[in-house]
Amino acid sequence: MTWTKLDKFCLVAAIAALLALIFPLAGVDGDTGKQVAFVGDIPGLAAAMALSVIVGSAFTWLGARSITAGMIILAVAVFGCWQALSVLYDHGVAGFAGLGFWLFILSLWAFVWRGIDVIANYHSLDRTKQHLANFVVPVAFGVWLLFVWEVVVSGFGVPQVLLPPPSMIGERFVNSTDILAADFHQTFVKAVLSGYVMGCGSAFIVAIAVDRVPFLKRGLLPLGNMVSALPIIGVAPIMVMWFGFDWQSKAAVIVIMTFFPMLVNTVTGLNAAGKLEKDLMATYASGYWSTLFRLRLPAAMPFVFNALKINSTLALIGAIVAEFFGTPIVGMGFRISTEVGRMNIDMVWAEIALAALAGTAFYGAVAYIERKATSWHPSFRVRRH
Amino acid sequence: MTGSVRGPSTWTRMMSGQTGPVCVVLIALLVLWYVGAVFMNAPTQIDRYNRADQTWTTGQLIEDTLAQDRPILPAPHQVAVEMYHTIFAIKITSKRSLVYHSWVTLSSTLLGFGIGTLLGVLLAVGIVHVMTLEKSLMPWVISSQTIPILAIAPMIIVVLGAIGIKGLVPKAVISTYLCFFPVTISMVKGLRSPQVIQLDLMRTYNASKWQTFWQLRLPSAMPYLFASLKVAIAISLVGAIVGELPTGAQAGLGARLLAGSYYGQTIQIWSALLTAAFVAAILVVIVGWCERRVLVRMGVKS
Amino acid sequence: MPASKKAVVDIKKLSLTFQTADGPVYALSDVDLTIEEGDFVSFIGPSGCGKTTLLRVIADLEQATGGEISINGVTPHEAREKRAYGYVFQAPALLPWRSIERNVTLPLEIMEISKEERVKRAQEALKLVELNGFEKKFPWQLSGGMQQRASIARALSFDADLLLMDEPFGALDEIVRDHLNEQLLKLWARTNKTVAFVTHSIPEAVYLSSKIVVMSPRPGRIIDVIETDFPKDRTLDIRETPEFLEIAHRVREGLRAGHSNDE
Amino acid sequence: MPASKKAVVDIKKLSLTFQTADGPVYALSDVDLTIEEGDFVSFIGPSGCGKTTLLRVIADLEQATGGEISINGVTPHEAREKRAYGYVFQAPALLPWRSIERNVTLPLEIMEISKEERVKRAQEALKLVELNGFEKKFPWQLSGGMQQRASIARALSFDADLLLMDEPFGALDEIVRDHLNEQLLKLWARTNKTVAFVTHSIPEAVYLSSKIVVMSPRPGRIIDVIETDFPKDRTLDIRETPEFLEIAHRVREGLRAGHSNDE
Amino acid sequence: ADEVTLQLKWVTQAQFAGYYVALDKGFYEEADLDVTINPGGPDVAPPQVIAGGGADVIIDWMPSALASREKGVPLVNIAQPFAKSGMMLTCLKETGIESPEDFPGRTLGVWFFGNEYPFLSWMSKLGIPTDGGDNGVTVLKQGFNVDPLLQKQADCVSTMTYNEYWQVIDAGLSPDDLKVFKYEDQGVATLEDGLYVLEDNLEDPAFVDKMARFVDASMKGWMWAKENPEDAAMIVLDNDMTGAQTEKHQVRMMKEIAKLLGDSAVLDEAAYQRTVDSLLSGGSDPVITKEPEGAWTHAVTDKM
Ligand SMILES: Nc1ncnc2c1ncn2[C@@H]1O[C@H](COP(=O)(O)OP(=O)(O)OP(=O)(O)O)[C@@H](O)[C@H]1O
Ligand SMILES: Nc1ncnc2c1ncn2[C@@H]1O[C@H](COP(=O)(O)OP(=O)(O)OP(=O)(O)O)[C@@H](O)[C@H]1O
Ligand SMILES: Cc1ncc(C[n+]2csc(CCO)c2C)c(N)n1
Ligand SMILES: [Mg+2]
Ligand SMILES: [Mg+2]
Repeated sequence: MTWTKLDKFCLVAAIAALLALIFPLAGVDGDTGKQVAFVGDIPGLAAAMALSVIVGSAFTWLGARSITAGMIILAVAVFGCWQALSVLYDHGVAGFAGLGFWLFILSLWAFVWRGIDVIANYHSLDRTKQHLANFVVPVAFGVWLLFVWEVVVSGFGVPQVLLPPPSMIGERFVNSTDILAADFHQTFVKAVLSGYVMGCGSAFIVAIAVDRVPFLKRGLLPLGNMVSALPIIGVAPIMVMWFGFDWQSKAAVIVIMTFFPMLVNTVTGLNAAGKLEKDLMATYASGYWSTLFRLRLPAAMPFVFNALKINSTLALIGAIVAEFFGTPIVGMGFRISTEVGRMNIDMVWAEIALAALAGTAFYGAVAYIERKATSWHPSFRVRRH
Repeated sequence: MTGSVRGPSTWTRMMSGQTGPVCVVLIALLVLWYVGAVFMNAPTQIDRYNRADQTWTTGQLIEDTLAQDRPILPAPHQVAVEMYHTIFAIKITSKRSLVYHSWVTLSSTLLGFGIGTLLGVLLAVGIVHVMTLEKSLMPWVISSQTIPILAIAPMIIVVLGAIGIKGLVPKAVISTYLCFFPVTISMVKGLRSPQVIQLDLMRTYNASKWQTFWQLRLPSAMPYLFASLKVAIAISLVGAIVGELPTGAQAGLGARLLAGSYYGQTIQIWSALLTAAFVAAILVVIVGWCERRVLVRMGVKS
Repeated sequence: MPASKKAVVDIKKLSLTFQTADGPVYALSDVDLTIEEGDFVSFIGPSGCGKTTLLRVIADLEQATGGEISINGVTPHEAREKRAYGYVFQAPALLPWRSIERNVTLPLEIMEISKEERVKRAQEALKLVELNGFEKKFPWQLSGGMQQRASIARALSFDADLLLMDEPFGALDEIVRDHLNEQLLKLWARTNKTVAFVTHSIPEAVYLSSKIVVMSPRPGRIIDVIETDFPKDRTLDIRETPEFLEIAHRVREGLRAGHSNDE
Repeated sequence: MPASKKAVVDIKKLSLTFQTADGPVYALSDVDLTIEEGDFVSFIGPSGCGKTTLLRVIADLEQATGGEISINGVTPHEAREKRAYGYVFQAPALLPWRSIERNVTLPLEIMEISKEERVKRAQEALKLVELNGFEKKFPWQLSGGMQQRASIARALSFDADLLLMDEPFGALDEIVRDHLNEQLLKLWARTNKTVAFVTHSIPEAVYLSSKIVVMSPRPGRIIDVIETDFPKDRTLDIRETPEFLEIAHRVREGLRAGHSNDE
Repeated sequence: ADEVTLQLKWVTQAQFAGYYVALDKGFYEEADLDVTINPGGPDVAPPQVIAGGGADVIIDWMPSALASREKGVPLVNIAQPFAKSGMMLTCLKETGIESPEDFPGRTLGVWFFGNEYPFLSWMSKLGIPTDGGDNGVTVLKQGFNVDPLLQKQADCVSTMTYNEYWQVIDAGLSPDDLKVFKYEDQGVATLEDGLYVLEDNLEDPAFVDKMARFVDASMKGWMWAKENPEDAAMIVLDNDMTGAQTEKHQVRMMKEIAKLLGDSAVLDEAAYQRTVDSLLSGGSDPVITKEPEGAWTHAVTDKM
């Protein structure tokens, strides 16, 4: 077998794990002047490292292509991650992690990447299996990112007021569900949804009007592009000044933010119908509305959905930022800006996590509807290359 | 000119282009703005009359609403005067010059835009070529944008400051974060835009991945790239401005905006805002110009 | 030519110039042509000579820049508003979000014909082009030839008196093509429709037409109009007759002359 | 068949099934075929019968799901890596941002051939398809037929021993088509290339080939292989020979049989 | 020279004139110090900055500093140039608010971001809930300016004697139109603008010495500024990078600030205890939960 055929990731994993056994696990405690921990004293970790060396070298030669190999590798990685966390917190390595520890993390990284790689390239005709694989890959990747965050923050002893570890954020999240729920209701349900519907809806209607009047199209669109480049930070305080402290001013900011992407996309979409198709409708002497509903709006749908997707993330961000400029004392943006000042950074991150979850779910919902509504579009057909 | 007018008149020609309609719409907006200014400023003005036990006429009211010191909505001419003073009537090295502040913002905008574009393109290349990256990274790229970066910008500044990175770079980092996303998304689309038949063609030549990339994927992606660059440059300006807010009293359009709102000086806010919009427009126009140059070189139908 | 017959399309000194960035493109010049009721006129000529353009002028999809044209005595614009013709484009032009059946019923929907009637007519038209069974499929699930057939069915579904067909059978294999030729002839014989038909195939032109118009390369001019007098209910056998071969020869010569003109 | 001739393409019991959301599509089934060095093989069959698919399998653009195939004794994949063939697609597939000349030199660039050589070869290939003078034009400035010719020139430019051509002349008018047929024959006679050629035109298939493969509708099977023995330097006149007409008749019958099988 | 980085609590304005004067007049240089002053802003939390190593010494309000100390940032007060609080609640007379008894049912604007602690202790001392119920007050997170009052979105807003109050006046209201409640007068004053460092650093005598020189030079700056308010304001203006401040406003601010300054930088233990008691008395949700230990030291001021 030649060098090039060796599985490089597994090789890296094996070598890094081997070196991890040799190099010091942790540094010296500044106060006591003693070495914090030795690999030899922690059987679980030693086992995990040894296992990594064995499995890594085995798959270096065997090659890790099958789904079972991927599963085994991921299982080893999970065990390793668990041991690494336990070393950090149960053996006092947090804040003192040394070269050996980081080498082991590198080894785990190589394993995780190889495992994810295998599953990502998994093809099955069984739809549920394929869906499961497609779901596992990003989740595993995300969990890995969280793990790295946790380990880096704890390992280097980063102050909590700068960046708390995810475990702490998770704990705060679970313990503050009532506050989070109230904030979510204020920001998302009241401000985001209403602003989103008003902004996208009005832009859609204006787009159809603009499309009918070419003069407006030529006059409004270039300005529209300029307005969408306006920094909303500047607009937000003005909206608070005009529409008051409650959700209405946030909805207004969202309307401004979402209006122009929707307008521009819809107008573009209304012109997306091919010349040939328009000619076809002309041969039927089809009227304006008939052509609009039968040809131009369906052809515009991919563009409309594009705007809806962009706006779904913009809307949440807009609401949160607008809350920096004045709110009643509830809401996600309010909480974020207040809790920073109170040094409750874990609460800040819990809100950020909530925002990310809500935003992703919102985006996902729109994308799902898009898939259902425009399944005819070429981008949803099977790609072969 | 005498005799018959040949071809369309100047008026119709102007109106069928873009400048004419834009001007008309602008004028309409201006009128609306004036009307809005009168209506929004009237209550405080009337309050003021009442407090001073002063009688007033409608004409006087209109005049006064358009000349308030701290109007709720400043009149266009007030903003214009302020902009004239801070742009043209003052040395550009002065701290009161908007040109100076624009430059401060612009430098971090451009740095962030550069890094963001590079990052965006690299990510897209990775995602298009490596299935694992597509499946694992792509969902997170989308999720990353649902994090209100604007809300954690102050913390980013502090964290970067803690590891000794100060000045231009933290602001550019925020720009980068905002502007890599549209670039990645469109580039992924663009790099995938070659038709199956074109990819098959390259396969029949047994072209390598890199050859296919340079000869086929990248040229096909050009229109997508430029469309996203226009969004990215505007958004990276927003990022730079956001980055300037937490650093409070330091220079830049963001600092101007903040100082304006801190002291309730709406005229200053609006002129900073309009300047930002102009800078954004100019940047977008420059990108558009580059786009045309590139596309012409690529032989695309004008 | 008996003067009694009604002129469906009447073209006099028609010319059309496209203004493009590289200067004007003379697509048609000085075209004179009369198509009478019940005629089957084929247009044949080198690629880019203006056949499509001529059909588009008749259909009011393009404005002539000179000369006169009338359809059933009115302008093309009025004719279009009266839905005087069915048009089959060179490409299928199916709407990707509609199933095959709903693509075929599209014109009927626009003309506000009742639902049952629509479905009935679509069934008939699809049967004619042998696409029954594919009603619920979407365009991209069909091969190119099938798509083209669907677009023919769509034009037939609403029974216009004038059919404008731009290379409708280009993407089809010979057998299907022969079959559709036959079907088209039958339809023509039965209904006394007027057909204007663009093709690249000389045998097809000769087989189908009552009149063959040979065009020269750009600027498209008519260089020969050949009348045939095969009966309307002709069969494929006539292709072996000397008369057929002679006409085919004449068309070929015309075309060749045009080509050499060109170079 | 003299056993001495080298088999360029050797296909045994080949079958290919597409897995689609609506269930499997059987595109090819049980195809046996040998193409020998210097053969000119035409594939003819109804639309959607798998001609393109078969060519794509030979070119390693599609993986067979059963059976065996070898090109020059190696797998299609290896053959592709050796750049053993030139492929002309059904559509022109020109890169819109390259001038015609640079489109033609694209494969040469990828094969890292020197600049002068590239230009020289492009000149020759463009001359062959009568596109000299259009080197600096961009694809959209050419009519569909001219684009197709440019794509043929591109495939010819790098002088592969095996040519795979998928309906290369579909979009051309008869005169140009005849001309290109002649050119292709000349090239073939001169160079001893092996050609696999898909067409819908029976006369074209008979005129060009040394072997005609007639295919049946889906799932594509070979229903007849007809060998012709016209000389390599045949001219257009042979079309009037009874031998020609007889072969054409046999092909037509084969096609017809396939069609009736279908329904 | 020894390097010192000072993180301000807010943007460059006369509130921090003493430091800018000391820098400008070379007092720091004389003390062999190389001082960098970093302005703050609405979203800059000085405790976070110092915890991240971005500053050696910060200016903060004591409630916020003590709360941060409980959250694990070991801040220690080393000097307290401001003896009095400048916080107040400014109400429109026309709303009919005469005394704190009138608050229930009203809408009050409050600054958050760690600045809300004095208000919260005041309200809990008054026994007024802040949850927006009928017998409580509705609290708004007030933005950067006094617009909510001018536009009658709130009945009262928080103001500083030296800053926002004058913005209200500049907006055309006269002092007669307003009813102000100074925290000092209400007996709920807490210590503002003190200098804080990290506890660990104080173990290093060199650092203590450096801080002693720094506080000393700063106080010199303050005294100079108190004497020359106009010139001090101009120095502040010179250091304002946004170019947004006006001379009139800064001179006025300097004069108001002068009234808050103490005679020395030494922390008054009684005032400290008052602040702590007020914060501890926060009812169900006190700002700090237990008596802080080691949150201040005279080590620095003693060395001056
Ligand atoms: N919109 C247009 N602008 C400019 N030139 C055009 C336009 N449409 C067609 N032409 C030119 O007019 C000429 C006639 O085109 P037309 O499509 O009518 O040809 P055709 O006879 O239908 O050819 P084919 O057999 O290839 O379909 C061509 O040379 C074409 O390039
Ligand atoms: N990627 C694919 N997925 C599913 N089915 C396919 C795919 N490609 C081709 N087919 C089907 O396989 C069959 C053969 O297609 P192919 O393109 O080979 O036909 P063809 O003989 O070339 O037809 P034509 O003469 O119309 O070009 C068709 O029925 C087609 O619908
Ligand atoms: C968001 C925000 N927070 C606080 C203040 C008030 N403020 C003005 S000066 C000052 C004192 C700083 O030492 C404070 C707290 C504000 N206006 N906006
Ligand atoms: Mg045409
Ligand atoms: Mg095919």
